[in-house]
Amino acid sequence: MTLTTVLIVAAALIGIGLYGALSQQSFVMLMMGLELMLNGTLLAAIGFWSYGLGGAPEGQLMAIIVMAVMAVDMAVGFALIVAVYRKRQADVTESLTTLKN
Amino acid sequence: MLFLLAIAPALGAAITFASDMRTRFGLATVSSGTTGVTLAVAIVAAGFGWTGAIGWSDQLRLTAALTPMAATMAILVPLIALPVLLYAAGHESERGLKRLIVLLLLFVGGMELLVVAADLLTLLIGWEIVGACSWALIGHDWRDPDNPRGGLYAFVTTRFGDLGLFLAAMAAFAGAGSFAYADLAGLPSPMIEMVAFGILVSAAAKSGQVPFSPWLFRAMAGPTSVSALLHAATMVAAGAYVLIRLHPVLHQEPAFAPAAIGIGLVTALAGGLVAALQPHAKKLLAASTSAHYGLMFVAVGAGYPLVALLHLVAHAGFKALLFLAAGIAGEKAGTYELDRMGFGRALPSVAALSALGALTLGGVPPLAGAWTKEEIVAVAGHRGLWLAAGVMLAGGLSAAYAARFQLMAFGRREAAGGSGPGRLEYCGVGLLAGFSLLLSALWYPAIHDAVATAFGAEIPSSTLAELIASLALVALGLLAGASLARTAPALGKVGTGAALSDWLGLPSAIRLGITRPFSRLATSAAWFDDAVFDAVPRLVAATGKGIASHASLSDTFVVDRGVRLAAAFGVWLARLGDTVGEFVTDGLPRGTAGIVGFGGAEARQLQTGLTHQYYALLGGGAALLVVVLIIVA
Amino acid sequence: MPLGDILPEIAVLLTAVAVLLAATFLPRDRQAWCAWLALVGIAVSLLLCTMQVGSSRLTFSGVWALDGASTWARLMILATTAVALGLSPDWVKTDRRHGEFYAVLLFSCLGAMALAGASDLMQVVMGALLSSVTGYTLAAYHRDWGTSVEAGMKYFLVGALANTVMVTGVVLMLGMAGTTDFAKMETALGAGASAPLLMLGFGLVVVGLAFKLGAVPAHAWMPDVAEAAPVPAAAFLTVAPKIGAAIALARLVDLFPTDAFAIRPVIAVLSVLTMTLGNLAALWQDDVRRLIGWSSVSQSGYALMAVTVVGLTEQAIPALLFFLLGYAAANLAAFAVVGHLRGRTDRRDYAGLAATRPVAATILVLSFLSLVGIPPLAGFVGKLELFVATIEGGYAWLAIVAIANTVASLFYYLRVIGPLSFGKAEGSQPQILGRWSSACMTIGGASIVVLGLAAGTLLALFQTASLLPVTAS
Amino acid sequence: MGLIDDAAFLLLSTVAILSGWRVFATDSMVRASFLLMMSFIAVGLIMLLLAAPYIGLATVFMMAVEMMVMALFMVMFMMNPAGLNPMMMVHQHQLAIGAGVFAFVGLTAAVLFTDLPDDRVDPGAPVVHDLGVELLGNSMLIFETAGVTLLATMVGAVVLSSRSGRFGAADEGSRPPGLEVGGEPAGRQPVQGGGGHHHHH
Amino acid sequence: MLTLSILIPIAGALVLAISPKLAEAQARFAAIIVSAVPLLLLVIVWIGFDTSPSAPAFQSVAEAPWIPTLGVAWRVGVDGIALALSLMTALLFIAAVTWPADTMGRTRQYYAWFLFLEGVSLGLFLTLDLLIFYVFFDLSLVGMYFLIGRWGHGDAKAAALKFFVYTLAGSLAILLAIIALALSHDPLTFDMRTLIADQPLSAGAGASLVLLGFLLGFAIKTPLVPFHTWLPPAHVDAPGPASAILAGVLLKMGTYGIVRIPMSMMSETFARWALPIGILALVSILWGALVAFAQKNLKRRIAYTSVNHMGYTVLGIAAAGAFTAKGSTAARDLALTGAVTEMVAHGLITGSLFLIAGAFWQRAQSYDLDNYGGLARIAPKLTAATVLATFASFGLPALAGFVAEFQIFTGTFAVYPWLAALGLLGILITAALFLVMVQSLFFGDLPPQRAHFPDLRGPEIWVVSVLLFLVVLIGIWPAWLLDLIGAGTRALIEGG
Repeated sequence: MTLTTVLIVAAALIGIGLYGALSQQSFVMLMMGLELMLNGTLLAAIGFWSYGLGGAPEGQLMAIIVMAVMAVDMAVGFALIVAVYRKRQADVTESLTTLKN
Repeated sequence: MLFLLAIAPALGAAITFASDMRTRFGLATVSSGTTGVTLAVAIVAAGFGWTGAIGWSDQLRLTAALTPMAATMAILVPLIALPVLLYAAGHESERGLKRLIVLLLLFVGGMELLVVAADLLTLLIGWEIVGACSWALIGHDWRDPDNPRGGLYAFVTTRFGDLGLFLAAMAAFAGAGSFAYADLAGLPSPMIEMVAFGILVSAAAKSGQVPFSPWLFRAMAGPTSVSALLHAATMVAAGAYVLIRLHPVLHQEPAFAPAAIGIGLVTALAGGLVAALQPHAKKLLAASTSAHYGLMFVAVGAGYPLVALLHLVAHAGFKALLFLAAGIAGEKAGTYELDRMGFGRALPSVAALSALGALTLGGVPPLAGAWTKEEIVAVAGHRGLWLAAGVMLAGGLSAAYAARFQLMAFGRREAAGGSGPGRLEYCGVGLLAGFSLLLSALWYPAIHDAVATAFGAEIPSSTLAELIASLALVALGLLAGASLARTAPALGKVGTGAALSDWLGLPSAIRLGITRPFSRLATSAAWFDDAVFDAVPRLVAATGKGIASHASLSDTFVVDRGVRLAAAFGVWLARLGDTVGEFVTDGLPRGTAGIVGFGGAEARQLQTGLTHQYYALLGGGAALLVVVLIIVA
Repeated sequence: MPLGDILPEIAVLLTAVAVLLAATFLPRDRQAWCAWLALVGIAVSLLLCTMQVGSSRLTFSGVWALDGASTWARLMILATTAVALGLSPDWVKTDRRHGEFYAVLLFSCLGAMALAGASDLMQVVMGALLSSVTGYTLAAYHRDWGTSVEAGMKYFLVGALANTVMVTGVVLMLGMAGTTDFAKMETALGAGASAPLLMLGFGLVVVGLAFKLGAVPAHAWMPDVAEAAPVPAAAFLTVAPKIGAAIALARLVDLFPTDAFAIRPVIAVLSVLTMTLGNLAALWQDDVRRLIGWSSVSQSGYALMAVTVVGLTEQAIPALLFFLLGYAAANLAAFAVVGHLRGRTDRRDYAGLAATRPVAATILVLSFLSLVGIPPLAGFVGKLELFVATIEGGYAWLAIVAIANTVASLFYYLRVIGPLSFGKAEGSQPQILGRWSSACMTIGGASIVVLGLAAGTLLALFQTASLLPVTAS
Repeated sequence: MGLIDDAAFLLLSTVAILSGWRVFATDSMVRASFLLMMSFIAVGLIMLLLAAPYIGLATVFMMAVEMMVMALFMVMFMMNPAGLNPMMMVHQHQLAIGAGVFAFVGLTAAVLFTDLPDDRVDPGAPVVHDLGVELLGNSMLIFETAGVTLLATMVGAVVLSSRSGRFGAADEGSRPPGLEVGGEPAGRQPVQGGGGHHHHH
Repeated sequence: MLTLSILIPIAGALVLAISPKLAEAQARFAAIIVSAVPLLLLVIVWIGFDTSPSAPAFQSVAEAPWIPTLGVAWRVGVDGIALALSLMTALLFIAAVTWPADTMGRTRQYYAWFLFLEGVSLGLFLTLDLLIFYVFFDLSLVGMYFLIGRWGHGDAKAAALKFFVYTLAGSLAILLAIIALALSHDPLTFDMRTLIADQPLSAGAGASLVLLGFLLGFAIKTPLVPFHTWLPPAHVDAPGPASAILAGVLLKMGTYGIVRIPMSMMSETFARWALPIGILALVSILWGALVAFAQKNLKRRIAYTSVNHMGYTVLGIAAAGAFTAKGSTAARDLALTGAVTEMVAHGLITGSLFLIAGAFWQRAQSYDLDNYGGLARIAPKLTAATVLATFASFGLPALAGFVAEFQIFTGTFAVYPWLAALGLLGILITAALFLVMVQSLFFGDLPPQRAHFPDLRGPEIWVVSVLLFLVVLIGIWPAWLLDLIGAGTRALIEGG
């Protein structure tokens, strides 16, 4: 368990998350991809904190911020999903193509 | 002060224009008054040695001065103009008569300016004013589109010649920093050639020398009085005059003499031939004008400007006379075709006056024209026998067409009928005849010696052999002319004769070689301008107009444009091989426009409305950015 | 805790809370009062912010920069918010809960202000996040209008990814530089170490800020929001976050020494891509709001020109500030006109407007010409400053590209101006929204002209505007 | 200690990655969200290993709650009642795989090529206390901003998602003003007037 | 005084634009009065202008700060060149405003735009600040864009758009060059006098690039071939008075710009590039004439002759700027004086020609030469005016064009003999093409549909008479003008 390995694991999570974000049609699944990316980021933050920053509290704070981003994204994301679904009965990105060009 | 000489006729013109005078008599009064005043001013100016100067700026100064020869010319112009204007007032159609008179007066003014000029700038101003007036005068009866076309032809041809004068002025300034005649003396080498040949070219153009001669024919579209003035004392005379005036300068350039002699002799012979063949009374006279100015060129080239001047004076008298007579005949016949004339019975007095002119033209002693022509033979003889022979031959031709003109126009073919010319016309013709007759006094040695002394120049005497040979040729010419008039009245109307009579085919050569190619060039240029230079904005606009879908975009831009470009390229190559470079360089903006318009359509396609593609874009962009950043760092 | 240093923000926050409460308790027909309340709050905040002009220090342990750039940017954001607020009541009055609209607008304003003043990467993240979540809400506020929710959703999706990317970048930078505090980072970066992971982190942060800025590659939301969000929200969202993000990005770029890191060329390329894409996409646009959206993308590209030369020339910050100011004025005026004309947006519908609604037409023309950069309007001075800065900073080629883009942009603005001025109106006189939109429109139009003519005074002020922690050398 | 830690890390990271991958390989949303939760919990446990007790636990709890909400959401709103039907909806799959792999490889490469800092946390350090000091001290402003953000998020989320408000249906009339008073608003509209359609296999 | 002559028309335009109660006739009358004010003021300046060699180059100078941080200020002042051009401009605007026009029911706006354009154009000639120069340069595009687009005919919108986009590209190139030039001076300043005195950018590739920027911009505006294609449509579709202003005033901005900026402020670099510029000018002369010759459309024909004439101007400028090359000071002075005289002369002559062309459109809605003929019968005044104007245009002596062109050619010949000699062909071709035009309009048979073609009348006669009177006056006695212009060129040539 070194910083390198932790970061590689984080990289793997980010990679998978990105895959999900890019490949999923459903808004919800797409958001899961984003969450997974943030998950990796969270891991990286703590990894750095633990191995590279000598425990500087900024590392922990960073992790909290990552969590805040997750939470905020989730909350507003779901709200929007609800709104879109109610108005457009749409739950996948392909359903929203009025605005283009 | 001397500029008054030019201003006086212009002022007269302005007064006439401003007044509402319309009657023939009134116009005759005004015009004769104006020319009379001009004449008086000229005499006074010559007597008192007036000069003039107007400063435009530090570098541009208009100056005027009279040398004895210039003074002669300054007097000659109103002297000839006076009878011609009287005639015009009496003869020409009443419609637009006032305009005609005004323009003729302006014409005289321009000519006077040209005559008194003592620097190239002033000369050029007068020179071009004369040209512009000739345009307006030739096209005087503009209702027939042929007339203004004739004016156009005349103007453009002579303006081409004017470029020579421009060039001369430019070279003078570059070499001497001044335009004054006085400063031209010591010009360095490339400049003096440009001055000499520039002036020669413009003189040749004005005087209707080969290859510019055809414009004189087209100038015949103008009224008779215009032709008379044009040929005798103004426009055409200006060419020869300027050579005479600037002879001291021009002779610095050794190549000038052969060039002037060559042009003059060729024109004299060709003009004579053309005149001998011409079926059109005025064109016959016009060709003869070219020929006689050719003789003057020979004289100047040979180094005897005074001889040339004297011939100019003599020519002015008889040529104006003949034109006016021809005008009367033409008026009666309703045409200028010689074979439709023959008014010896109908207009006996005119015929008699005309005969005087024709004999002078033919060079029959003891008339003035004969003496001046023999003088030219003599000066040519100084240059070489062949030249003298050439001049003699020209004299023979002159005699031939003079005889032909007189016999056909005023032979006794038809009975009298209709009215004769009016008083004013008689007045004009008579005055001119008197003038011509008066000049015959030059035959008296005392008189011509006095003239020579007055001008401070030498008048060579011709050898007896030359005189005999020359007169023999004149006699032969007269006979030939007479016989032609009898046996071949329709000469020059059909076939080779017709082709030759139109300046030996020179006009069609000009048309085929210059006018038409130029007009084609202009059309191609206009096409090119629209099609290629304008490609940038047009394509942008075109894309905007009709092209919605991507497919049609590529179709129009790539396929259609390709075809169009290829076709355009072919045409262009065929027409103007030498400007291919421009085409290629212009492909760039054209292509740019295409790409921009294209890009506009394409860029919007990026915005698909599909979020996951935005994600791809964002991801890809981020990846690219990061990779570049890492690599660059 | 130096609360005094964030008094303007506190004022906005308190107002937002008050508006929120008022929206809950006020009867439906009085909800518009919330707008006036919000305006009062903004006015107070503007006043407080004005009092900060001239200060140049870091506060809150280096998290918050009270420098010229921040102060002026926040003033602009507040003014933008005020205009958006003025446009709002008439626009959203059919909405049963429009009271909250103003509150969200105020929160969003707060987010943009946080970005502008942030002097710590974590604060940048928080500012971006606050600005984003409120932005999504604003864009999707017309819940009964299909395209509005679509725009909000798309805004959210792009934003969520961009914010995720940015957070990742911040984590990496934190790990490599050991801090997120700009002042400390500057020292760390001054050493000149350019580890791949650090650059990676920086790149990701740039992408995150590009989202707020509406720049490539995260620009996709801008035209959608401009077209479909409520017009006041569109006006606000195309302007305010951009101001904040531009300042934040400039601050970040400024940390890097000018010689050791080749990041400025990369920003320059981003600038080129952004302006070119924006202009090209706008070229054949027939929907005026969308056209403004794309033009906003291209304007972000111009703004990035100034960011490119930050640290290379003293003119960079004045140029950025004035350009943003001019852009804000023109864009707000344009949206105000659109709003005033009740959202009229088809290019062809504008035909003959010069005859039927001369004032609105004049202001729209003025704002478009200002966006092109026609003197003596505000946009011209902005662009002039940009050109001066880029040429002085050694990026003359960037200025040339910008010029080519400006020419292209004129084309599409004229595609609106042409029919508007020369076309024949069809149908009756266009109906308008109300007096408040008219006032906003007039203020916008006047400010375009006045800012241009009074540029000297403002530029003299901007000239002294510092950018902490590094002051332009 | 080291060995156990390493083994635990290996195990947990395997779980985190595998379950993360399975999120997108399962055909039920509910399952997907539980898998995601698993991944989070694994990461949280790794954090505990990394001596970040507070953050680790916070992650575990927060994510547990969040995933519950997510699962609930899917049951409540989505087209897939109960969220239990098999489903698999992907687009630009190849590209997405490529992007994922690229991101992983790229990040890994960057990590490997970077001279990583080495400054371990003191195992005995009062890390939670430090965090508290940081939050209420140096980074006070950040923390406050986060608070405001959460407040704003709540407001926004409520506005957007609430079905009814004080004055009846919450979204009634929530649309742009008409181009003419009382008329339809200007601009493009969804082709089917708002109807989306579902992409079932 | 100068400031007032800029601001009064602009203020007048504003007032006109926002006073809805004004009747058409009142608006027109007011516009005429306001447009005349600058001429009055400028004549006063002229009276006080000292043309003696010891006088300062720029006179009536005034200054007020605008953007001090950039060294930008409202600076006005005139030398002989600027004063001559601004006098011509002011006069031409009165003519254009007085010319009776079809205002399509929007009279106030029409005259407002004209007044606006007048202020802007005068501003360009009167300012001594590079940036203000650019401001007015750009604003002139805006004014003309609206005039063409709103009151033009045919495909006016497209023509206006093309005009605006094309020339804006040029003006932005100028802006960049201006900035680069100003930045090269330490401290940063846009003061023309300082930049002329200090010649901050004297050598190197950078200087050439800056010069290129200026030249590109001015070549588009002038326009020189091959940047001229915006001109014909803009002219054809513009209303007559707008065309007159476009040709008479706006084109001069390009040539004036070349003289005022690159030639004065970076004379060394300009001298190095003088020959290519001269060649470009020669190409414009010949190409403009050639293409004009083939045009069947009256206005297009005149438009292309503008390309030709501006070619003369640029040729003269190029020769005047080639100071390190051969050629005496006197010759270069002559060339520059000629170039400036050509600007004034062309303004008056082509201004009249376009006004006349506008009269044709108003009467018969056609510019096609084939649709006309024999008009001399029923419109003698029109005929006389046109003939005089065309003669002046192709450089007939005793008319203004000759004075200008003669000086240009003579001056240029001493520097670049070949360019001048070849350029002479231009005056031949233009003569031919104008005479053909006159011929097909006025001579020959009158087409029946033109039987009721009215002659010039009322204000038209006055306007054309005044313009053509000046053309004749300059042709016969140009000393007053050359003295004024010479004061400017002398300072430039001998000072440089």
